[in-house]
Order: sequence, then C-alpha cells, then structure tokens
Amino acid sequence: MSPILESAAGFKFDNVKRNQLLSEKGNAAPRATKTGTTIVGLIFKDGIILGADTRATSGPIVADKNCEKIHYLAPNMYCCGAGTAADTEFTTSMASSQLALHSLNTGREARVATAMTMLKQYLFRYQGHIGAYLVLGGYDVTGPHLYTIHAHGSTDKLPFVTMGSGSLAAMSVFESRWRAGLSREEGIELVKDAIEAGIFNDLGSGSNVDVCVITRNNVEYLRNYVMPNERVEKEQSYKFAPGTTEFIVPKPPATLSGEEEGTAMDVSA
Amino acid sequence: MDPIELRLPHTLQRPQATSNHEPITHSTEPIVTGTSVVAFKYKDGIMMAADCLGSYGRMAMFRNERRLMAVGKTTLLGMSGDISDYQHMQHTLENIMTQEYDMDDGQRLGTKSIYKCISKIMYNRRSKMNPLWNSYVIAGVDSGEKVLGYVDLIGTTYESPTIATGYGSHMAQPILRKVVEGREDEITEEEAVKIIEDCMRVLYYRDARAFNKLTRAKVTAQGVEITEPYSLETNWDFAESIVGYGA
Amino acid sequence: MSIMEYCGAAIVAMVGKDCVAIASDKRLGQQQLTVDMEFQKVFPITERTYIGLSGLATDVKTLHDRLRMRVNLYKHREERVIEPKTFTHLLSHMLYERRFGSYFISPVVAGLDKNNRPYICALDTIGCIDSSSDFVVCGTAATNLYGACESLWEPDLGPEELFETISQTLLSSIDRDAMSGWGAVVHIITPSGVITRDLKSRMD
Amino acid sequence: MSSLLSHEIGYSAPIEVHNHGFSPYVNNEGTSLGICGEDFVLVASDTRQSNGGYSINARRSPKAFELSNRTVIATTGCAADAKQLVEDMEQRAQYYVHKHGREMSTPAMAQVLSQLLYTRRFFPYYVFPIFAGLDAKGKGAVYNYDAIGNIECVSHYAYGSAAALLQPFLDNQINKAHQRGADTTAKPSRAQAVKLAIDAFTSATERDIYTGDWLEIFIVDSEGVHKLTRELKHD
Amino acid sequence: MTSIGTGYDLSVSTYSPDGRVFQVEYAQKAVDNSGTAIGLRVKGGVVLAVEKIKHSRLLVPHSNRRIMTAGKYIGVASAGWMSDTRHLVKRVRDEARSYNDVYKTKIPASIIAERLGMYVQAYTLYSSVRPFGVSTLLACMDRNGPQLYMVEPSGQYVGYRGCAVGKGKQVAKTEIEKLNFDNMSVREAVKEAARIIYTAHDDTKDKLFELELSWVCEESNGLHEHVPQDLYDEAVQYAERSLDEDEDEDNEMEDDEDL
Amino acid sequence: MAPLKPGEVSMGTTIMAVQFDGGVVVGADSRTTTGTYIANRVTDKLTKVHDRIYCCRSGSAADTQAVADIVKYHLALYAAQHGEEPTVKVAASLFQEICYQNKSTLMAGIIIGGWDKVDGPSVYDIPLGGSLHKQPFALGGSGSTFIYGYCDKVYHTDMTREECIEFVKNSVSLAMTRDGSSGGVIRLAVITEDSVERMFVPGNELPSQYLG
Repeated sequence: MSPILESAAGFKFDNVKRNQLLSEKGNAAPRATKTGTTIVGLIFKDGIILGADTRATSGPIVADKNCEKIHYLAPNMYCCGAGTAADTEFTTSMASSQLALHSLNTGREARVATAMTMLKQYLFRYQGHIGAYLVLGGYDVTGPHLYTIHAHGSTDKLPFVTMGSGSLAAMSVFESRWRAGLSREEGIELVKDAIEAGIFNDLGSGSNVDVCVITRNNVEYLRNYVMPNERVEKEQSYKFAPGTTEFIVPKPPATLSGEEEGTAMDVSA
Repeated sequence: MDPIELRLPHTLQRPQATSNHEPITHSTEPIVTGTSVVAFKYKDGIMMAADCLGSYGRMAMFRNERRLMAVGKTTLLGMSGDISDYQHMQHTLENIMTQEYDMDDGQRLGTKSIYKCISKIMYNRRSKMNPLWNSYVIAGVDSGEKVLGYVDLIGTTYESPTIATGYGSHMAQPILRKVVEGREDEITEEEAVKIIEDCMRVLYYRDARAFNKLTRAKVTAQGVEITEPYSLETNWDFAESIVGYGA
Repeated sequence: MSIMEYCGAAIVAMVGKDCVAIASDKRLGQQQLTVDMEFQKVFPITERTYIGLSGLATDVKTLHDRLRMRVNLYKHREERVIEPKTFTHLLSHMLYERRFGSYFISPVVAGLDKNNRPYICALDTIGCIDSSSDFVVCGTAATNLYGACESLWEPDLGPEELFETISQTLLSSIDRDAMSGWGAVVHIITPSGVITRDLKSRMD
Repeated sequence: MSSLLSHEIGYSAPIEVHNHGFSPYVNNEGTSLGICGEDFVLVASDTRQSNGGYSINARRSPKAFELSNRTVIATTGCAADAKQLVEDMEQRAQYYVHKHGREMSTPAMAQVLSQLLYTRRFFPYYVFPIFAGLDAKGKGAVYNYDAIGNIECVSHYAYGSAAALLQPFLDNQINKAHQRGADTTAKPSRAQAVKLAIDAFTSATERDIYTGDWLEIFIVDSEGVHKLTRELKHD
Repeated sequence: MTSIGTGYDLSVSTYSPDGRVFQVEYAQKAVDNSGTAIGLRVKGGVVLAVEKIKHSRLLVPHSNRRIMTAGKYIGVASAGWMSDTRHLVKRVRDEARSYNDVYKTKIPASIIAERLGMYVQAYTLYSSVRPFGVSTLLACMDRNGPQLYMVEPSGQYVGYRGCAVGKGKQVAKTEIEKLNFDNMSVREAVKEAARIIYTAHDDTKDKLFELELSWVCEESNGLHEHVPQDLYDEAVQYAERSLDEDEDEDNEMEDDEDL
Repeated sequence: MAPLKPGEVSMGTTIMAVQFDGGVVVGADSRTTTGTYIANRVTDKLTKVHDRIYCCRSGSAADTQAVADIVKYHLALYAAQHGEEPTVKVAASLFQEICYQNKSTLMAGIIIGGWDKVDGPSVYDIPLGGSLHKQPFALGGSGSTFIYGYCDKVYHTDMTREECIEFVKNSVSLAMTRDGSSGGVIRLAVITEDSVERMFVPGNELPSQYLG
C-alpha cells in the first residue's frame, strides 16, 4: 500500500519484551491519557463546521481541563481527535507534515480525500492498536468534505458526524435538529449544542467548546467558543505566611563542586 | 406432639418450614429483551414511551410487545430488559394490588408506595444473586405531586424530572435534560408528545434494537392513558446522495 | 498493581509570578519496601529547565541519561540552550517512539523560557503533552496532589510564597500516599537562579 | 504487547456484552466528607449519581441524610446498598425511640451502624459511610467506617471518588501538620468549616469526573440540623 | 336437642348412635345466633347483604365488616363467629391467589367453593380441632355468569339463586322465595336485599344494626365492591319505606284482628 | 477469520446480488453498528470496484474497505496493462486471493456482481474463510439467515430485470425488519452492459409486510 506515511512511523520496539515480561509478572501496564471526548462535524451551506470539547482524562481524573482536540492538518483542513491522546496528536501531526510535503510536491492544495486515505491506510496498518478516532473536515477544489475515521481504518462520509464517548449525546442533537442547508450561525449553534450535550451528559467530556469553521477560502478557529464551566471564586485565600514550612538548604552535590578533597584521586607518584 | 397436618388435595399447599435449603445456582441472562423507555415530567403529569419490540438477541422476534402498563389507577410502569422477568413482575404486582383491594381499607397504593415496593423486590432479588434483569421507570401523580423514579436490576434507584433507560440514557437524556429540565411545570401535553416522539425517533435511528412501532402513555391526576401502537415519520432524504465511503 | 506504582513518587510543578517551582519526594521503593531515601527524581536539564521523572526507577535513570545526551547534542548542533517547550517536544517524541513498548515514566517539565515566561507541562507514558498554566503533577500521589493543588494554588505567587504553597501541597499529599515520602526537595526556578531546599517529612 | 494495548478502546460507545456475569455491585461514586468542630459537625456530599461508567443517572440524588435532629449520615459507593443501609438505620433509630421513649445517643447510633455493616460481613454493603453527630455533652463527633463495619472516630474525613483529592487539603487546613508554630489540635470554626467544605468540593469537581452537580452541606449543632445547598459544575 | 348430655357431643370425631355429629350441629347453632346474611343471584350479578348487629353505639361506623373481598372478584359474606370468618377469608384469598399463580386466570366459583368446602370439612374430622362456627356466602362472576355459593360448618357447599343464613333466615327465605330472579336487575336486587334484611331484623332483640351491601356485577367490572353510596341510600330508603308500609298493613291487620 | 476487535465497527448487514439475462442487481441495507449503536444509518455498502463490477461488503468495515480499495487498484492496473476491461471473474479472484491469504486477520464476507463481455452477467460469493462460489444469486451478512427460505421460494432462473429488482427489495426489506443489525434504507444497483443504475428505497417507504 501507499508508502506515504512510512517515514513517520519509526516506532522502536526495544522495550516490548521487557514490558511484556513485567506485565506477565502481574505488573499492570500504565494507562495513557485518553480524550473521553465529544467531537463532531457537520456540513453547512458554505462549508464545514467542526467542534470539540476540551477535557482530557486519565481514568476518572481530569488530566487537562482545556486541551485542544481540533488539530491542524493543512490550511484548508482540520481534524478532531478522540481516543488515546498521544495517538491522535501524533497521527494528525504526521499526516499534517505529509500533507505539507504532498502539496509542495504537487504544487496544489491537498484534497481532503487524500488526507482521509492517508489516515485510514495508516490506521488500518496498525489494526486498531493506534487508538485514534478522527473527524476530518475540509474544503478543497471539489467542495466541502466531512469524514469519520475509526481506529481500525474504516471511514464514513456523511453530512453530520460525531465521535468519542459523547458521540451518542451529540448525535441525539444532530438527529433531532440537523437539516440540509444550515446557515453559518445555525450551524455553529447546532455544533455548540451537540458538544454541550456531550459536555453535560457524558462524564468523559467537559469544560469548553472549541469550534472550527472551514469555508472556501477561510478557516475560523474559534478556540473556547463558549466556556460554560468556569470555576467559581474560592471562598478564601490559602496563601501561607512566609516561614511556615521548615526547610534546610542542602549542601551542593559533591560531584558538581569539583574539588571534593576526600575523594580526589591521588596523583602523586 | 407434632401438630396435625391438614393436607387437602388440589388446593393450596404451604411451603414446609423444614425444607432443605440447598444452594441454588441461577444462570441469569436476558433472553427476550425490550430496549429503551423514555419518560419525563410535564405540566399535567408524566409522559412515557417505549417501542413494541421484543428482541431475541439480534433478531427482532416479537413485534407486538407492550412494555408500558398501569399499576392501579394512577401509576404508570415502563420496562426495559428481559421480558420473562417483566411478566413475573407484572404477576407479582397483580398479587400485591389484589391484596390491597381485598384489604378494603379505603387506602389506595400511591405511586410512591408502588415505587418503593418494586425497588425492594429488585434489591431483594439482587441480594439473593438472582436478579430480575430489568430496568423500571415508575411514574404517577401521588397526592398532587408528580413522581418519576427509576430502579434497575441491582436495586439502584433515583428520581429525576427526566428518565430514560437503556439506549435512551445515552441518546434521549441529552435531549430531555436540555428541553425539559427546569420546565417540568410549563410543558404542555402537545409539546410533551412532540418531545417524546423526537426522542423515540432518534432512538429508532441509532439503536439497533429499536423498532418503529411504539406505545406512548401519560399519567395525570386523572389516571393513566396508554395509546395503541403507532409509527413515527422518519426522514432519509440525505441518504440518497451518499455514494461510497471515501473519495 | 500497576508497574507505575512499583517505586512510588510524588512530583509537582507550579507556576508563580515570573518563576516556577518543581518539587518531589525522595523515596525509592520496591513496592511496600523502602530501599532508598535520597533518590533523585528531579533533574536539571539546563540551568532554567528541570524535569521530574516518576515511574520505574530503571527507566528514570535510562531516560535521564538519554535525555542528557539528546540535550547535549542539541546544544552542539544548535549552539544554544534548549528551551523548555522545545525540550518537551523532544521528550514527547522520545516517548511516543516507544508507543508499543513504552518507558514506564510519566514526566513533569518546569522551566523559564528565554523571555522568563514560566513553562510547565506533564506528559503521559507515551508522550502526550498536557501543558498547563497553573500546576502539573505526576507519580503515585498524583490524585492527592491534584486535590491539594486545586485548592491551595493561587495565581501570581512570588518565589517565597510559591515555595510555601508547593511545599505544603507536597507534604500534605505524601502524608496520604504510602508509596511516596521520606523527605522532599523543592527547586524554585527564578530569573536570577534556582533556589533548592530540602524538606523534612514523615518517614513512614 | 497485547496486554499493554488491551485498554486502547478509545471509542466507548456501549458495546453489547454477551457474557452476562452478574455483579451485584455498581459504584455510583460521588464524594462525602465530614468535619468535626468543637460544638458542631459538618457533613457534605455532592448529589451526582453516575452509573459506574460515563453516564449521569441523576443530577440530584442525595447521598447524605438526616437520621435524627442531631445525627447525619453520608454515604458513597453503591447507591442501592446505601439506601438499604440508611433505611435500616432509620428503622433502628425509630424502634429505639418506641422502645425507650428517647432518641438513641450519637455514639450508640455510631455503634449500631457498625453492627449493621458487619451483619453483611460476607456479602458486604458496598457503602462507605461517614456518620456525624453531637454527643451527650454537645461536642461534635465524626465517625468513618469501612464497608464491613470497622469504625473510627476522626476529626475530619473524606470518602468517595474524590476522597484522595480532598483528604490532603483537609489535613493541611485542619491538622496543619507541617506548619511551623501552628496549633495542630485546634478545631475549625463553623464558618471556616463551611468554607473548607465548599472549596474542597469545587476543587474536587474540577478534577474528578464523578463529583459534581450540587453540594449539600449539613451542619449539626445544639439547635438541630441545618442544610445548605450550593450549585457545583455540571460537566 | 334431645341428645345433650349423652356423651356423644364431646368430640367432632364421634358420631352419635343416630348418625349425627353434634359438634357440627352446635357450630351451626353459632351461625344461627348471628345477624342475618343473604345473597341474591340475579341475571346480571350477585348481591350480598348483611345485617351487622352492633352491640354498642361506641363502635366506629363501617368497622368490623362482615362482607369482605377475596382476590378482588370474590365476595365473602358470613354469619357466625367473626374470628373464624377472618380465618376463612384468608384461606379464600390464599386459594384464589395460588390458583391465579398457577393458571393465571381467576378462580371459578365452583372451584373456590369446593376448596373452601373441603377445608371446612377437614375441621370436622379430627378430635383435636373445632369446626368453624361460620356459614360463608361466596359471590362472584365467572365464565358461567354470576355465582352464589354457601359453605356451611359441616363443609357442605351448595350453589343458590338466593340464600339466607343467621337469625332472620326464616323470614328472609320466605321473602327471597317471593322474588322473581329472572326479571330482576342487579340494582333492583340490591334494593330487595336491603328490604329483606330490614324485614328480617328483629327490633325487639337487637336494637342497633348496620346494613352492609355489596355486589359483583357488570357495573362493577366483575369486581366485588360495596354498592355505590347513592344506591345504598336509595336501597335503605326503599327498605324503610316498605317496612313502614308493612307495619301500617300489619297494624291495620292487627286492628282487624282486634275487631 | 478474525473476530471483531473491541470497538471495531461492523456491518451486521444484509447484502445480496441476483443475476438476470443481461445484467445483475445488487442490493444492501445501510446499517453500520458498533455493538448495538448504529454508527452510520445511511452507509453505502455497494462499492464500485470497476466500471461494471460492484462488490457488496459485510463484516468489518475497516477490513472490507481496505480489501475493496486494493482490488479497485488492481483492477485499474489490470485494465491499463491489458488494454481491456477485467472480467467479473478476475475481480472475484482478486477478492478471493486477498480474503483467503489473510483469512486469519480479516473479517470480510463479500459478494461480487457485475457484467463483462466474456461471461455477461455474473455473481460471485466469497464468505468468511475465502472460498469462492459462482451463484445465480447470492445472499450475505447477518440478515441473510432470515431470508434464505423466502429467497429459495421466490427465486426462479428466468427472472426479468424488474422481477429481480422487486425480489431484492422485498428480500432485503424482510431481512431488515427481522435482523437488528440490518436496517435503514435499501440501496440497489442494476449493472448492465450499458449502464449502472443506482436506486434507493428510503427507510419509510419499504415494501409493505406483516410487522406484528
């Protein structure tokens, strides 16, 4: 298959055996940061609108309250990622660099379908082990395009899509309110509501709404388009008076001083 | 001296006090199942809906199941999960209602009491490790107060202005929470019907165990009304233009 | 038991006003057994960038060594000191490279960039960057630290105030984590230099 | 390698499970805390009930309850068990009143709770209760339990999904263990306790996905039980 | 009773030489001392009526009912010992329930009568037990239409179109026999039942009584329930009026006799 | 064949193809599921692999898409190299080769239908495992088990184009209403020498049938 992404996939496997052994001995593998996530996209009158929440979780704990899940791919293309955070981050950034090279090589703006094919072939090759679930949207010479790409490498082409743990909540909004030919304002409102449905109903999604509007020659990245979950003021300040904590200033480590007498090598004859 | 034992043929035999209690192993798993129930409070009472499908695994086996029922005059019950367990519950409730009727004490079992009753049945069965594989939604107007509660196979209970079981908890709750929460006393019956049909339509679109034939019910201070099965309008317009999965 | 909990660690970094702080405990454990109480988990990368490595001790050493090499190479190639953000991306790629056989390390980076702007971030074991403008944590006491930081941290703390807040946060958190403790060390990175202080804590 | 990657499911649409092993427990999470003052006690819980996964069952499903006009119980864990346990406690308290013509004392009730938990030693209530009240002299007392009835009287305690987040903060503000010159035995004032409870919960809501929606604070003093409600974040 | 004191009445398991079981007959006696209870089975349903004699004005109205319901559909009216009645009603309820548990249909009248009859009869077999001092009227609607049975202390159970038991049973029976069951609506039957109870009531012996009226019919959806209040009032009025008329007639007759 | 991996998207699916004199009718439902969630309710499971050759996909969405893409590439290559259109048999053989050689990792059940100059209309079925079967009509996917009986009863060898269309519509519709993993709309394509005509039956206009 297309070798287009091969250079990017320089994985090293030197720790694999050791890690396997450790896990056989009952030491569970660590869990990576996941984006529980609600990500969505829709086609409106003049292009594509993408949306995402901004919560990243590690188990039940929020690891990042305001992360970015709408990734840049090319000037005319953005991609929302759900699943394992590192995978979406690296997969999209690799695709992004490949697309940049591709358009330099061809002298043309990359097509959305090219990006989609690139990503699906890359993910298929890893048989789902790279946990990236993507919503890809862009506008090229052939018009607006919107795809979902699952980690196993399957794609769907649809006028409205959702992904991630909040996808059902978001889809309920789309399925009850989406129609063809939405205006820009209606589209943004619908995307916002879909993401908010995820934020407020799915515990894996939370914090703010990011929106990205892609039209023929323009991209508007509305970072933190709405922030419905700002923290309230604390009841009181918890500053400590200077001197509260007892400490000692350590001696500088011996190796850095260079002139440690006792351990100096005896160079006398 | 042993008490005299009066044994009559063909009639009620009481369980013997000294029967051997052997451990019973229950292999419970749902077989014929119903999917979501959706319910929420509106101005006059509570609106509820469920489709008419009894699935046998993946197969749409029974397409005429009623999953909403009235318990007494003012309580509405919706069920998702295993239908055999539901029928058992129906019978148990019938016995309880008969017992109450026979009592003839001028009292009527209100929704709250029935809710408690079902909750305890569910919790006790789970504590015997022999659960009734169901989620129930109980609704009614009890002494002027709208009651809408949930109980599942573990005995988990909660009350909320909007409740949806099964897939509904993922796909109907977001709609309901947005539209209904805080407006429980404003929504008219017409609007309520529209909301619940929107939810059921979304579920039909996205739940592979849902069916486009449903019953809808309302319970108000006047009592319970359950509709005959009917179907919803659906929209597939945008599908025709979609060709392929990629370029 | 997760391999990440084998050795125990509590590392936290906080942003202050024109300064950052990074602090860690000193315990090295073999599960419940404490084997060292002077184990270094926070390392200087440059004079103004520090890294805290929590996780499996062998990987702490290995990764630190490799990082030193990579940072030195960078210095030789580029003839400039690596910025904390650049360093983070270097680290992130090193971790993701081993996506399918990872180091059991979750690092925290803290530093001041060339404009003296504070930079802190945490990474997961496969290199996903979580940058933050208040505080980041890692180690077995991460949850404890999150809770304490959320309540105790405030914006715009000066170096001394930051020292108090990070110290109190760390000490309170390791008291409720069996896998970390046995003394702690705090580094406050300011434009004028790094203040390093040792803290006394419970030894149990 | 396969085990390393076994958690990489990422996409968490509900998946039909065909192997139905029945587990009688579900962790409905949420957080509770108790703070003991000189002449009062404070108990606080959030009201979110989640389903053990990523869904919210109900935004307003209280898990702290008044047992009498001088005792309060807060629960976390399995909501079904918690409900049963609280009802049992209410029944015991009620029965005691009928039998003895007065309310059970706080330490006695604390003991009863321990016993109730132990009755299910081999099929435990999956509940972690915090029980708080005023003793005969009007002094506050906070008790915490494990699921099978081990009882401990403490100055403050947190249970639930955000327990690890709250506990160090409370330790720091109440015990003041590592603060030079601080009075480590002083109990917080009532106003201070309320502030701590609110800040503890707003902080926990920031980082713990299972805690949120509403906060209920019960304060028990010589006049009885007072209840405050605060809105938390709903995401 | 001529045989009193002959020693054959000590045990229910002993016959007298002339083939009688005195304990059962004594139990019947207990029934005969009770307030009158009647049942009327007409085309559209069954009506039960009871003359509940009150021994004190201090009793709460409508308390200690002598007409009870079993399994929603079965009316049970009794004459005799109330404590025994309650036991038997419980039995009827349990039987109705157990039948329904198995067959998921309501128990037919003939079956419930049989089961109750056998149960009562069993208490006539053992020296250690006492027969029930109760006659029970069972009213219900089943697949075969309205049904009325009476179970006596002996365990004998018989179906009736109309029956009466208790103190006033002779008067009541006479009145019942006059009725035209085939052309009577249930509502009419209610009124007649009230009238019969009033007629059978002997003011000289028991001053205070309360009329209980219930029915099972189409109007009640086959359920056994107390008759609606308006019908009850109407029936009482009707009964009182006809009693007055009778009295007038009687008085006139008496006058005549005097003459 | 490989079982579905956790979280993998699958097409429960009802697919079929029927050949008539002069062409082939292929048809499919439009439901794609993850577990019981319908990830896509308007999927197009009829994939064009060459001008007059279509495949109907069932099984793992990722696997069948990848296989179809590869075959499509090879058929284009074949056409360029040979200077003539590939036959349906060639296409089917390519599918078989991939499915058979990778049977331990793939989860794909594919039906190939098309028209070519050599053999005219033909239908091939490649079930899981990678065997190849030439059939006058073929059924596939989870929904097919519900309609084999119906199809055997209704099908006869000399069906006209219109009869075939009706046959496919009715069969797929019957499967969709009994199989939870099939549903949505019916997509059809009639492949003849002159054209490929795509048709579409929306989910609310399915042929009438008993639904009790």
